[in-house]
Amino acid sequence: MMPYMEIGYLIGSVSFVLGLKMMGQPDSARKGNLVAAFGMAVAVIAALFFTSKGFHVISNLQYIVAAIVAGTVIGTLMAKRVQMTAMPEMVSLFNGMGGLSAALISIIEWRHLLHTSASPEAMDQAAALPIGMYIPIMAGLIIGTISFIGSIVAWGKLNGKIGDFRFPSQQIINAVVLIAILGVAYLNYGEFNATHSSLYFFITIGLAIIYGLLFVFPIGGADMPVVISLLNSFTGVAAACGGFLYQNKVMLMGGVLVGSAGTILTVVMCKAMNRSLMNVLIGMAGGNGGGSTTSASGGSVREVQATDVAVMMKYASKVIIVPGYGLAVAQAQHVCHELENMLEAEGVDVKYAIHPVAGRMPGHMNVLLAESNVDYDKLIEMEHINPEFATTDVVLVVGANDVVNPAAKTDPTSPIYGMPILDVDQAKQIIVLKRSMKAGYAGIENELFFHPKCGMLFGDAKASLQKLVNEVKAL
Amino acid sequence: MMPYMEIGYLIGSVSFVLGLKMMGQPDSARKGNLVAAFGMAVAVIAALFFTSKGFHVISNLQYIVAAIVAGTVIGTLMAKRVQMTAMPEMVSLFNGMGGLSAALISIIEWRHLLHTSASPEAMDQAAALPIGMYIPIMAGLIIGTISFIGSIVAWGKLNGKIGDFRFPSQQIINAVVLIAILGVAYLNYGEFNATHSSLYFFITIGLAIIYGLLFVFPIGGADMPVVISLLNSFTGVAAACGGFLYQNKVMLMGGVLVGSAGTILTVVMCKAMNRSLMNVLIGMAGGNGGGSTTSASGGSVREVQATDVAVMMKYASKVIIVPGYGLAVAQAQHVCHELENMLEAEGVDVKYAIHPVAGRMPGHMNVLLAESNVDYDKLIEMEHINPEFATTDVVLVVGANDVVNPAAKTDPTSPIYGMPILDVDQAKQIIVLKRSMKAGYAGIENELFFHPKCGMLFGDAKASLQKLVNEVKAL
Amino acid sequence: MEAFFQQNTLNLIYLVVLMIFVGIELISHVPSVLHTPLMSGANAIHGVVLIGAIIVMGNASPDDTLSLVFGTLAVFVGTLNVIGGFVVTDRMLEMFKKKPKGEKVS
Amino acid sequence: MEAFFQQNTLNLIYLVVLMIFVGIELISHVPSVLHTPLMSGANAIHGVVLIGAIIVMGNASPDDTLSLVFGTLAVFVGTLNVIGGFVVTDRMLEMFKKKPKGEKVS
Ligand SMILES: NC(=O)c1ccc[n+]([C@@H]2O[C@H](COP(=O)([O-])OP(=O)(O)OC[C@H]3O[C@@H](n4cnc5c(N)ncnc54)[C@H](OP(=O)(O)O)[C@@H]3O)[C@@H](O)[C@H]2O)c1
Ligand SMILES: NC(=O)c1ccc[n+]([C@@H]2O[C@H](COP(=O)([O-])OP(=O)(O)OC[C@H]3O[C@@H](n4cnc5c(N)ncnc54)[C@H](OP(=O)(O)O)[C@@H]3O)[C@@H](O)[C@H]2O)c1
Repeated sequence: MMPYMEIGYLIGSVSFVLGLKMMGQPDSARKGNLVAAFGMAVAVIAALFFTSKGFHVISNLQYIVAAIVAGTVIGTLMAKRVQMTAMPEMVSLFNGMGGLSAALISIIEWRHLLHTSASPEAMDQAAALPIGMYIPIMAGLIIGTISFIGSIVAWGKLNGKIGDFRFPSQQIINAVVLIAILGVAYLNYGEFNATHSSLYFFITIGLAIIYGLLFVFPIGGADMPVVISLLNSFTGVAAACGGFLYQNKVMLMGGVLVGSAGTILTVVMCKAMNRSLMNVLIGMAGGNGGGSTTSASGGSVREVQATDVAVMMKYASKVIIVPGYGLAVAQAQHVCHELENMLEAEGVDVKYAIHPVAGRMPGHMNVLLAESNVDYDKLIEMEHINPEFATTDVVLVVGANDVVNPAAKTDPTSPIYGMPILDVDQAKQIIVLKRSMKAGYAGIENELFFHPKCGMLFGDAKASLQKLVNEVKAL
Repeated sequence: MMPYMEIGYLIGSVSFVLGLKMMGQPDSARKGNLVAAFGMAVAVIAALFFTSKGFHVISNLQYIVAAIVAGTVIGTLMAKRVQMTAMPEMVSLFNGMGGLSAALISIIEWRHLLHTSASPEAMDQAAALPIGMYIPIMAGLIIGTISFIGSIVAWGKLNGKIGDFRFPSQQIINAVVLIAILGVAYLNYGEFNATHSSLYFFITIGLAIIYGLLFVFPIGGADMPVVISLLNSFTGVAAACGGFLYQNKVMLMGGVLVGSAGTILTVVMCKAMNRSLMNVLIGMAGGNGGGSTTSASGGSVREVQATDVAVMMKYASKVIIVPGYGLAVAQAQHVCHELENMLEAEGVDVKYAIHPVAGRMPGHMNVLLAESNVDYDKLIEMEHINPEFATTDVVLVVGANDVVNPAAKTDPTSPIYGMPILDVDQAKQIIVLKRSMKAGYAGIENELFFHPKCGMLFGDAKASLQKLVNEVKAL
Repeated sequence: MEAFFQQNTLNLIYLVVLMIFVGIELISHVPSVLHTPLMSGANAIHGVVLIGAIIVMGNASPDDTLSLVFGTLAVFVGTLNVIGGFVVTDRMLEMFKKKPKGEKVS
Repeated sequence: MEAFFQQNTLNLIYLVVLMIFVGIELISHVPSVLHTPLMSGANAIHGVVLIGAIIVMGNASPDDTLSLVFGTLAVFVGTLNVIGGFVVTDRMLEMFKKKPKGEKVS
């Protein structure tokens, strides 16, 4: 006979790698996702209906199928329903589910281990707990739990249910908890005995939960994408533990793949906003500091009216819109697209300047604007658009702040110093749509707003854009 | 005890991957080579002194060590002695040695197989030849032999000992031979029997040798780098077969790694000179066709004197030297560097324009000029130098032809159409140093030589450059 | 330590090491707009833990209720991870479909 | 076919597949000036066949002359491949040492 199960797992593993590879190129990305999904399906079928011995329907199939069906239905609904802008939350939630699954597996396997070791014939050498199984079980438990709890907290933070919460010397406390976890897990092994060791076991779980909370609580909501990516790789490792436990290759491959890819991805993300992973983890995101209307260097802001801006733009020959986090908050992408169309109709050349880390997740602006059917060719990446500002009449900055903050170039002391920015100050006129003088994600003041060329149109982005649309119509 | 051997092999495998990765970046390339070498040393030691059972000196150590020592000494000498420009030959030769080694292993293992199967107790089920061993043995034998013979031929071609040699319908013949090999190998398996099957075995070897010859003979000498890279991956596969045979991971890893990396490398190389691997293999390199002194479009060439060129250059403010295959043939790199220095002394800004496939191997020009200690910063890659030609007074084309052939841009029918070239025709003056009007590697005429801006200084590159040096001195 | 180095464990170690390399190589050359979809895709892939949940269920004796309950739950949440993950990723990538080539993004 | 799919053979298949990926990924992003050194480096690596030659020698019974002769030869040429390969590569790469950064080449 042929080991169909093994082959199924092989196919699964390969399609994971292949899929992830394809996901790395814009053109094949979507297909890649399907490839990976296909591989997953094959692996699941292999697990359900085959053993290395050949065809054999797994026991308790009814429960399993029921759970899978339920999961499929609910999962699909959740994923389909979710708002584009709430995607990161979703990802975080699903990631947590994976962690939970890993933790549950470990718990069951642990009880299993107890019983087998407790069985009479094993009693005499009860202390001999197979470390080859113990390590993966505990590792899966701990990592899975942390990633579960962490993801839930991250999810809560992203949809605003949970706020940031810092406490003195958190690093030390976290470190202590981590060590405690390992210590207890070790005791649990040393003192192994079919009856009371379970106590240590539960302590381990408890500590893991606490660590999960402490780990994510202090981190600024804006850094969640990074954290999720990290927890993502955690879950990968947790799955890999299962792979070791069952000597199951597809779990191992998939888990490790995500573990390593996720870690790199986390690092790359941090680089893109030019923060160190360390800073992110110890929660050093500058929370929104209040702003003033006169700059350190004593300039003052010029407030403008929608009418003037409308005129300005209607008679401009080239307008560049710089979308930022505020556009997402205000859900102003549709009205923004409307404005763009009207200007185009007036013969104005309108483009969007996409900064790699505008918004709160990489590609946030692409996703957002694509949702309102903005033509993809109008979304220009930073390095390609920067040269064009010099020839631009009006730059409309919609809810963006840090990504247009000259301090990144001029002020070495600034937290965002070194981050590449959009050179909007090259343009003839700059109009900024935001609600107040408040700082952005980096929590720092923005000299640009005090620039003579720059006019502020205060108010919610959506409202302001709507005004502009009406004014342009009116003219 | 710990399975030191296994660990040694693991270290070996990992350092291979790591080493190759580092070799991919200019900065870490050299270290990477050392890392790989280190891994190899570890693996060899593991093989010599350990088994999965623990420490155990291998039998016949004296012979092995003797062979290793001899190989080390001779190998080092050969590698150290060889001329920079003869490196590809060397590589080819060493590659062949690897193939031979693989083939020899298979031969021995085969005899071994015969004896064990011939042994009385095995006699009754003599036909039951373990396919798990048979396949790797034969594969190793066939591939190893082909790669050995092929490499030797390639080596001979590169140092001119062997000329190209084409024969009608070679593809068909090659295909037939290949099929024959597989057929005989199959018979050899079917008819297995401790005594006479060896006949088929030897036929297989014979056919493999023939294939090796037929495979490389028709291919143009200039395409050898590509062929060597291909044979290189063959040897990798041959080594991998050994890995399967002995279930030895380090052999498997190393072999497969080279097998896949080598194949990709081959493809990439072909791309770089925009030829398809197919064309290369069926020997479609346009052999040097004779040239004429009047172009198809009826222009005629302008011959110039060293004196004039010397003046031109001495009073130029910017000179770009375009080295090509001819520079290598003439071994003119040193005198070329001398000329450069003199011009620099005169305050002329001198640079080298490096085309990715100038010469006969990628990086040929870098290697060549670096040998004569040209400052690395003066070697400018094509994409960076092309914009500079417009501001250049004199371009000195030294033994280059195809890489400056405008046909690649203008003439869709040309074999090199589509290959990126150096835009020398942007410069104020073009001087070409070559011996005749003969074509280059692609065997096609070069309109450039008939360009009004272009002057030809005929003669061996070294001689011509020497003249120029003297003239510049004289002035 | 010994136990750790059993033959088949060693095999797994090889796989792990190689897979780590693969993961790193695959990600290091990716345009930043694809970071989020990639994260989401990877997230779906580690849903492979579902296989483990299925195996657990397979081993659970029908009278061991607690294992069955936990196991079923594990399968359920595992499936959520897989399905949800892939669907969300697909929706994200849908956004990129209008792209003609690949330049602007990279 | 079955025999081909024995457990440990399967392990090797996993390794092979992954290694192929690694090889491809490693090479696809390499500047063209490094092609020749890379080829040469890879050439040295497949000298690992030397290990096989050593194993053969280890199994050869001291009275089986032919095996010994061939085996010794195999070890010898294998070593040539390894040593020669690495030394040549090193010499080639020596050429790149004067490079300050990595831009111009890529
Ligand atoms: N893209 C990523 O992967 C990622 C992930 C995490 C963090 N980040 C960071 O996030 C920042 C992104 O920069 P950004 O310029 O896009 O955003 P930002 O710097 O955070 O600024 C957003 C601005 O939008 C304004 N705003 C908020 N709600 C608004 C509304 N309803 N209507 C109008 N304006 C509104 C806010 O000012 P008011 O309150 O005065 O209105 C705020 O100053 C960067 O610092 C980046 O490093 C990025
Ligand atoms: N780099 C690679 O990896 C690689 C590998 C294989 C093939 N190729 C191909 O090789 C070609 C390289 O282009 P290329 O311009 O460097 O070389 P080329 O096109 O082959 O032209 C070389 C020229 O140098 C002249 N020459 C030869 N010996 C000379 C001497 N002693 N003194 C002066 N001139 C001499 C020859 O003309 P005379 O005979 O009239 O002197 C010939 O026209 C490309 O077509 C490329 O595709 C490249």
